[in-house]
Amino acid sequence: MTTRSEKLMDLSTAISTFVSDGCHLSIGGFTVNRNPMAAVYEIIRQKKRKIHLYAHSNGQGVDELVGGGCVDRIEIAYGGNGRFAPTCIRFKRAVQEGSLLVEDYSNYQMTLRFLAGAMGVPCLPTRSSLGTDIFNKWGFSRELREQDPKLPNEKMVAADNPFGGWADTEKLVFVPAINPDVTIIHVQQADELGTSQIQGLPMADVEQAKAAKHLIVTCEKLVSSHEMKSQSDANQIPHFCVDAVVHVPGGAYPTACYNYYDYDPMFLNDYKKFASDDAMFAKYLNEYIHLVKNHQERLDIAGEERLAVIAADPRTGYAVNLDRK
Amino acid sequence: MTTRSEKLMDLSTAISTFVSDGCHLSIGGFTVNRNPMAAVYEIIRQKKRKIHLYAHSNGQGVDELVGGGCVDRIEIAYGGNGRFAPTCIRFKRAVQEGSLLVEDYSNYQMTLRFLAGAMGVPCLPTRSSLGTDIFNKWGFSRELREQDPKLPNEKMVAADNPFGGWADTEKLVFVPAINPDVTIIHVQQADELGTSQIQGLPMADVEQAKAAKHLIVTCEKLVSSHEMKSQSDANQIPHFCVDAVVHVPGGAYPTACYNYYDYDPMFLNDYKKFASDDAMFAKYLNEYIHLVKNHQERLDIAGEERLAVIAADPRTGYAVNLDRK
Amino acid sequence: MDDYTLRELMTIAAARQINDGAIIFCGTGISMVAAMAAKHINAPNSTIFFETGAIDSVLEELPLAVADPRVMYYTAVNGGLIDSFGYMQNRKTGKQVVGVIGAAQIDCYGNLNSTVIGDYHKPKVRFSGSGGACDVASFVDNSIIFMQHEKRKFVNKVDYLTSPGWLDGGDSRERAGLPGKGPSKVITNMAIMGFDKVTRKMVLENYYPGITPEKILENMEFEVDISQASELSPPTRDEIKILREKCDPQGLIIGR
Amino acid sequence: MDDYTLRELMTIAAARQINDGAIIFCGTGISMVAAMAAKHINAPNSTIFFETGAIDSVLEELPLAVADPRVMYYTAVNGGLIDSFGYMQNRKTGKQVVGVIGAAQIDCYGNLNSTVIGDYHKPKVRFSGSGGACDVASFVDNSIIFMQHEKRKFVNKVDYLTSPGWLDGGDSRERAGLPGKGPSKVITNMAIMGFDKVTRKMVLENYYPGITPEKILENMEFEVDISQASELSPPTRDEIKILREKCDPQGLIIGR
Repeated sequence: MTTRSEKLMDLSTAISTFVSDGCHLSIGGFTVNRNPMAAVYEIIRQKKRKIHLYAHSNGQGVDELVGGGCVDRIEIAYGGNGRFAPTCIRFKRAVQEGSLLVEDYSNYQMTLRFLAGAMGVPCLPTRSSLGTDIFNKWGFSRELREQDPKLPNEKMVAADNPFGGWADTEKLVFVPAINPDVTIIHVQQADELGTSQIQGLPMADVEQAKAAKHLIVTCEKLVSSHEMKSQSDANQIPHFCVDAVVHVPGGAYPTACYNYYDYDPMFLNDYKKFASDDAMFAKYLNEYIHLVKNHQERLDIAGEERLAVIAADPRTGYAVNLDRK
Repeated sequence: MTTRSEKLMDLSTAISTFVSDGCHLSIGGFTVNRNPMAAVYEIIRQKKRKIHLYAHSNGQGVDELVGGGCVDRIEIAYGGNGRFAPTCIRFKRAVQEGSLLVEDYSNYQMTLRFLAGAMGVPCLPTRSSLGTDIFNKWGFSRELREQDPKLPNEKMVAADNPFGGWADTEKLVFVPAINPDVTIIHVQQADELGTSQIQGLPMADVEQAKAAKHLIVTCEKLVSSHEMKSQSDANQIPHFCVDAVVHVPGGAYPTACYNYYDYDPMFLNDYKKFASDDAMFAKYLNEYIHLVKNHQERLDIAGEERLAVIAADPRTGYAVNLDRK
Repeated sequence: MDDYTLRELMTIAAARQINDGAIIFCGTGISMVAAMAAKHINAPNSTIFFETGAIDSVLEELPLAVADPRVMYYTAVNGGLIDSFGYMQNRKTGKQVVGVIGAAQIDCYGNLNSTVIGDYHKPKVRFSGSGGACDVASFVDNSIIFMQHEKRKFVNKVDYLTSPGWLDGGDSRERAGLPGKGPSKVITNMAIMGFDKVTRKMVLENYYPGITPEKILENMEFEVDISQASELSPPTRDEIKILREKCDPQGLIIGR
Repeated sequence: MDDYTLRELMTIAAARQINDGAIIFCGTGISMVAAMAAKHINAPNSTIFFETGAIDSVLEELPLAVADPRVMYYTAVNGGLIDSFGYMQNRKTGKQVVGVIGAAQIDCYGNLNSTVIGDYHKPKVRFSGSGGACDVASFVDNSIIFMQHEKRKFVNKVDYLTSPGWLDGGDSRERAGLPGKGPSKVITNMAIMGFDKVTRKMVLENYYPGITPEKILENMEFEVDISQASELSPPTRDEIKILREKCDPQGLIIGR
């Protein structure tokens, strides 16, 4: 039994407790939105290595973890960051250099895999990807799969519909469950016990959260359990799924957190420059991450003025008329 | 393309348009809560016959449809109504008399079957029911299944885990998708286009709704699309899933509708008496349903005073200190 | 403490089985009162949840069904059935769930029938059916069964096996491919029964004050080992007070 | 109407393909602008949705990614990925969905590559990967593909088949077990292409004003039938005005 005082912790403790070298890690968020960036930076700062990463279409978080040298293997559907990086730059570079092993799935398949983990079944069926290289080509060799008990022996398996042609379906693709050692998500609000509320799109964060053996939640706002329980219908994750609650305002910056702040287009354009050059990127890692103590210091680099520019409009949940060129 | 004016209709039109003799019908709600009772009464009033019914743990709605003579076959997990009827009375009688054919599944299996329908896959896997009669015994014969193309040829199928022993699982039970001809649910609020919001527990209504070929939504409150879109996070069903929107305040009565009214314990106790005697039940059907024009007249029978007693407390969503003996 | 009913004692007996911090699945009726009693008495940090999707309901008033609006108020999360059954199976919460279920018939391996008496197609009596009980009994490692102690209920063979217990005993349950373990305890209005670690047959563990092992055997079709049984300690004044005043003040389930 | 770019025309050309009342799935970039243009011009009752779970977003401002907070505001429902891909497959909405997707390479059967150029394990160029495009291309009956018309993009064989088109042509797609139909149209900065009903090979349907069929062929590795092709009508003043003023006033995607 975990009591409340054991769950509420600082980010450094949460990462050092639950994220270890070589662990299987899943991070929430999607491209420019609600990536658990404070946690990503702390993982880089703590120099975690050889991580096996899972995401569906996470952009900025994946790219920084890869760029930070933390990731050896990744299972993913999409490594891009919208208009800011149609393909994530450090990700692209690492794959082309051969330093990052990728297993490709589709977005729905990754989501089904997290859902399978959350449901406690070994796999779920779909009809996506039949006849494609996503189905036919494997990023991880059979040898690698057989060596690592955390990986299924097959990338996916096609089989006949167990009900004959029922529901106009002859063939199904089964995708294997993901059960990460730890999932990290960033949410708008949580209480000390861990009950969490995502505002706007939850994407697949809820499935990722419930699939994990351990769950770290970072939140914009730490509220009382009374307040959370007065908004039952708006909450998605109950406290018993959560191991660590960390209060990190701005914890998704430079990605967006609906109702709190927009993504920072100025920084994302800067990042594109930094990431495109090895020397500049080394400098970036040092100045923006390693020499920075915590996420508040990272926000201080952005500066109050920039944070004010990207602050969410209360009507829309994003920064209206933000210059995003 | 269905435009707004075509979707908003009265209950009588919605039922006569989408519910036909012999159709496969699914109704939402759970035991004493949010059964689409106004629609159930209208189906009885329109003397629909030979319905193939699907529910997971629907209580009052199932029992009245069965008692009303509308149902020939049912696939269900639980035919009970909490303390008011540990086993639904007309359901029990119909099964014992041999006038109702039942196919038994578990609650999770029924829910997975609706989810499979909503996801467009022929089946989903679980490990529930291995070694039980739910798995081994069939309510519908193979002949019946082969005659009706709307039914899968097997009740369920056990098979080896396609990924060997991955995720500590050797065997899986696949349960077949349900794709009802029509699903009917009752919700707290909807707009003219059909976008719907359930408050409190959605149970499996959302899966039932999305699995159907046609969907009728009855609602307590008809609100503007502007109001619905201003509460995006609270809505579950988008307009394009909906065929008919019917404004029926009190539409779940005598079952509860969270935030609006509680179940009516006095009526549910009366119903128990009516249902336990064939002559009394015939009289009940006549006086409470057939001789009543619409749901407002049914509510008039209950009377203002009783409705005031069960009105929801705004703090709790149910009637505090209601006498429920 | 003399002034208590066997129904009250059976509720308290079940509550005592629940460890603090447990995630308690409960159904309608007495199992719900037992879960509430556990939370009020010996397991304050446990969480009650329902198959309907309500997690950590405050239960200011006793719900009369798992879809009663009373389960929806002041919850941590109002989810759906898919979510609830997921919590019983996933890596993080699956092993922590305690299921509390009941039935019309039970056999010596804790297999339950909640579906029919007689032939499935021409039943003498039709019951509600499984609901979520088959799922809970399939998935969780720790389930507690409530039964009325009557000969027609403790039978050699259940007419319909709705919820899996230890199936045919020994390792038959595991061989069938079920994920969780068979039932831990059967709690009746006369006794607490457990299951032998090897044969998985029911054994008498505790008989209630005033009830003899012999009387218990008279009320069962099958024999159970009574050699290790001892008398259960009666409920304390506090336990009864909490049960009556906090869990079911109207006596809706416990009676009075 | 003379003052327009080919990028604008290609956006309008795609918008014109969308029937009123359609449920439009769109991705990032130009496909999003095309969907917005369709809704503003010829398909006011259509619904735009995103794989991220946003349904019927108002899009007061142009999102730069499908997870941009701009897609979350004033939607009918904010769901999740599981919901979104479900809408493409279920009985009620599956057949109504139009998918608008893009890629780095395309072959004559409309198979797409968004993953790598070169060998998968030692790629010359790594791209983002499928995202939801493989799923959309697998599930829906009507998909529209956006491509830049370049020889290195219209190739004899895609280096990696990320999103299924008509596979090897004929009935090969159906035989593979895929549920939806192959692509309907390929829309480029020079032309609109369709697919032969029997062979499922790409054919030229329309070339843009000022572009000859010959120029189109020069920009493709494979041959297409140009015998039935005609010139596309230029965009109207209204179409361009709406595109510039309502869909992408900052020129974030369309440029200027």
